[in-house]
Amino acid sequence: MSERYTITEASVGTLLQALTSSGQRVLGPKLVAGRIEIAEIRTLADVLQNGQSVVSAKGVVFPKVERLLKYRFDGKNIALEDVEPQAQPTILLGLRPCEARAFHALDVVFNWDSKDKFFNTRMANTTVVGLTCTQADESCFCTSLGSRPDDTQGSDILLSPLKAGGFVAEVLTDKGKALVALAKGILQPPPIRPDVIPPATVAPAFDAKNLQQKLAAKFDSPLWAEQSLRCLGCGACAFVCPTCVCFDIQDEADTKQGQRLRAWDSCGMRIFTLHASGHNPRDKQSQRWRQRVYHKFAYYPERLGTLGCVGCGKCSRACPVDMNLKQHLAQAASQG
Amino acid sequence: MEALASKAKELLTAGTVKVVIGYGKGTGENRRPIFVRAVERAGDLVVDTACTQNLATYLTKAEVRALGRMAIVAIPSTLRSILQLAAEKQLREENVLALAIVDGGVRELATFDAIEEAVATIPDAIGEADQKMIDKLTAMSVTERRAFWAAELGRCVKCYACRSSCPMCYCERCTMDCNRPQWIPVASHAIGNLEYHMVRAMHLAGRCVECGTCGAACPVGIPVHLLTFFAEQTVRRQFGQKGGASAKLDYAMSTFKPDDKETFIR
Amino acid sequence: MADPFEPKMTAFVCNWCTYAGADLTGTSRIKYQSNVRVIRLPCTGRIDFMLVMKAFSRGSDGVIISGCHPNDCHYTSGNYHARRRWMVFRDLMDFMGIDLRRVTFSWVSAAEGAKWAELVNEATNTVRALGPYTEVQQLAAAGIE
Amino acid sequence: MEANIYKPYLMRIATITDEAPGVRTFRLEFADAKEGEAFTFTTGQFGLYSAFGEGESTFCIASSPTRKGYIECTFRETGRVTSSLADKDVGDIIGFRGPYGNVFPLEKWKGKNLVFVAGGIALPPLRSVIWNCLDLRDWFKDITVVYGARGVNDLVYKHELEDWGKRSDMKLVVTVDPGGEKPGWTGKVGFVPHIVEQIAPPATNSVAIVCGPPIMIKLTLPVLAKLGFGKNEIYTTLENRMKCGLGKCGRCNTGNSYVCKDGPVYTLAELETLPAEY
Repeated sequence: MSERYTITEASVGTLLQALTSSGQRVLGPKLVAGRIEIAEIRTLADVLQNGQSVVSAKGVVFPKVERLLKYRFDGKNIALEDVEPQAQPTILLGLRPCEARAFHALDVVFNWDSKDKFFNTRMANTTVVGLTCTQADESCFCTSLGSRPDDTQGSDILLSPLKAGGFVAEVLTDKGKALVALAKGILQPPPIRPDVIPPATVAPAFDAKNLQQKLAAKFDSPLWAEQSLRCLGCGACAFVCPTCVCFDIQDEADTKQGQRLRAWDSCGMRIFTLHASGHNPRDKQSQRWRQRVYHKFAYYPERLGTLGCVGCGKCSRACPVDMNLKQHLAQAASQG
Repeated sequence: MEALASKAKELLTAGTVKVVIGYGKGTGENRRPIFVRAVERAGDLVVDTACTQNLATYLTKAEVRALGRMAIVAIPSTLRSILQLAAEKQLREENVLALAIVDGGVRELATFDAIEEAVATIPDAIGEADQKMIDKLTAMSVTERRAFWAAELGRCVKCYACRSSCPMCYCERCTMDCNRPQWIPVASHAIGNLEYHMVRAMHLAGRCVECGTCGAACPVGIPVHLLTFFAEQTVRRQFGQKGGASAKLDYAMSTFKPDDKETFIR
Repeated sequence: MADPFEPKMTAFVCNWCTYAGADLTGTSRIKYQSNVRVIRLPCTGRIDFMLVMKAFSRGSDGVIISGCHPNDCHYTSGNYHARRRWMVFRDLMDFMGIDLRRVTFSWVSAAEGAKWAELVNEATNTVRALGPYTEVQQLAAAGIE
Repeated sequence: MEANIYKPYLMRIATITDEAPGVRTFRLEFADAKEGEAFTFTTGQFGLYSAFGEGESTFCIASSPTRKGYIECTFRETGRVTSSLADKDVGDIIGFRGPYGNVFPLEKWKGKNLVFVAGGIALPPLRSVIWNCLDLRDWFKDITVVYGARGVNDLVYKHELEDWGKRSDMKLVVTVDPGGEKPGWTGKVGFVPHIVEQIAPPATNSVAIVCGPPIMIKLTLPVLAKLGFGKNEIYTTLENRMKCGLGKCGRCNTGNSYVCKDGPVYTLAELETLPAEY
């Protein structure tokens, strides 16, 4: 049974101070110049109760550009230098429950076979304090994937806002407990009947299991070409996505030294699968769009036992041509 | 809106075009590109002030062109794009027909000359806010400008939405995707982003139709369109030529005049 | 005491005029500052702003770009094309925050050995007074975790 | 401290052989002999070879695991990494990560006839397994190799082809496309699928291993089917683009399969369960 506490509005500031002075970085969804970004949280006012950040928080554990290796050229020889990820202890405060669940989808890829120390080191240094969603929009579809706006999965602590201000904190993991230990004296026992703001209502648009079954017979359907006719083939959807994990590895060097970098990549881009010979296994945008859908909703569950999507809807909001994933999936699930 | 629907119906019924590229209802209040191929879907076409994306991007897409002759719902910048694409030999008159949205009505423009005439009557000033921002930036010190762009481009994730949404970025193989040598770094670190956006702006100087679709496409809200606007204005100021004015103009950056006047070469 | 700052200058010059001009400077035994590294290209028409960016990000403090005078291009019009391109990319670089005081443009013919010496000296003095150009170099290391 | 799975071995180029225009073979020895002693691989596997400063590129290990102390790779100069590799000299250091991927099931093939069919630059992956089988010759019954290239100049491993041609314990058929022959050419002229049909290797108690350009594979498979090879008796090896080789970067993903983990070796039966995205 998880522990529960109450945290008042006034004590959030004290808590933030305690965390910062313990050397931890506190990040979370925050309004910056009219956009919601994952940015440093300094005061209670920074904690944004509703709305989704444009880009997900995955960069904390899987940065958009990260160094994997360094080397020096020394005549004919090469001196390799291993790289240790510099992972600052980080609290993700007020993360939406959908995003909190997304770390699992990253974890299964980075660790299903060999272990990726870069991801693992950063993940080990990250504590997730989720915040129940009390508002959703037309791009949200967590409930279609078997989750809900107050899902505890993936959070070390889940906060639920109280009508009277402040939060109920549900401590879910050891990392959560460690965090609570830092906040001794700040937390109070939970109210007997916590009067929380009700979680957002997100009407399910389809059923993920049913979708997966439908996909099995739909690979050659004209649906994918139809849906993707307006797709521009950019990577906006993949780069804002909290679960998209595909990456590129690039060398950058001068005559003396070099480094091997990992950078986000997207299966929606033409050159993703393009061979040097000119052959491209997924030459058409419709094939690439289909890959994106199948990878997340068919291949992930078949292979890794989890969905490659959390229903946060960031891709739909970021798409320059309004490719709404929820609608497209509902369409795929409802047909034949 | 009804005028547009009936025009689309007429064109599709007569077989004049096979597809009408236009705007339809999207998520919430959004408008999204739609491709009307059946007469009974003509009613899906929407025209209102939310229709701001330049749809000319689709005119060079193989999947769309494969549908057959195209009609395109055109806002002023779309008309300019058509002319610029024509000038760059990317579009033939017989491939496209513009349905220009002017004064709340629809005007069918079937020839490049007709489009050119129409474009000449449309004021081509960029938005007031954008001009103000460019002026503000030009008034800054170079150090301030550097700091401004470092902060803005710091958010860039190199999703290439700006490139993909641009009607003039039709190259089959973009220089960003060429790696022998890897001239511009692939990764979206600071220098990779700066060089990418500099190259993009430079490649659009003299070709940009100032639609601002790239800036609108940016998921993280970087005003990348200011870069191409500025480059375009630089060309206009110095060479008196602007992108998207005519289907017959040479690209300003691939030509020269012996008496081009500069002030900085010693 | 630290050594006084000596700028690294990179010069992109065309093969036919400025490179020959610089050669003449040497054979005429005209002394000029040794800070400059000369990179010879077939024609100024080849000189892209990315060369300038690469020079800065790899440690140059200043850049000199020079070729044939108008009407003297070995390839008839390479320098005219180059001039047009410079007229645009110079403004764009400035707009994006690159310090133009560190980029010197010039026409130096094969006969202008003295002008080359003068040009290098002046550009080098200007950049020496400005100090090291670290801004682009810093960018080259930023944004990697 | 966890190991860095992206850290390559350093390999010294021991020899360079020019095989065909733009095609080279490197023999690579471990710069650190201790690493070399601990290193093992099985035929069919591949690796990521790096030209430092340019990046990594994926090729099979073209040598046989029965030959110890080195590995070989054969590549065509095509992209950024391979052009840089082509500029290397003997003694230069390159990187190698691997071995990755699945293997040819030699144990399963014991007591059977083997038919290898290769086209062009696709002989290298089969060369590893061919040598491996020749080195374990008594495991198998008849061994037939059909190899074709566009022209005589494009044939790789010319010296080995000569040796194989002289061997009495295997049958080698080399062919070039019509128009690719040269005066004095004693091999066959014709496309690989036709030649396979012509020589009609027996399908009973046999396996076929096919590797080549997509068009060759596409046209050879029906021929083998006609000859009576079952879908579980036909093997091929895929070459999707890869970045990590570890089942993470997503590039080689085809259907629910990662070519880098579940492949590169597939039977035709397995291949038919995947979308044709390779």
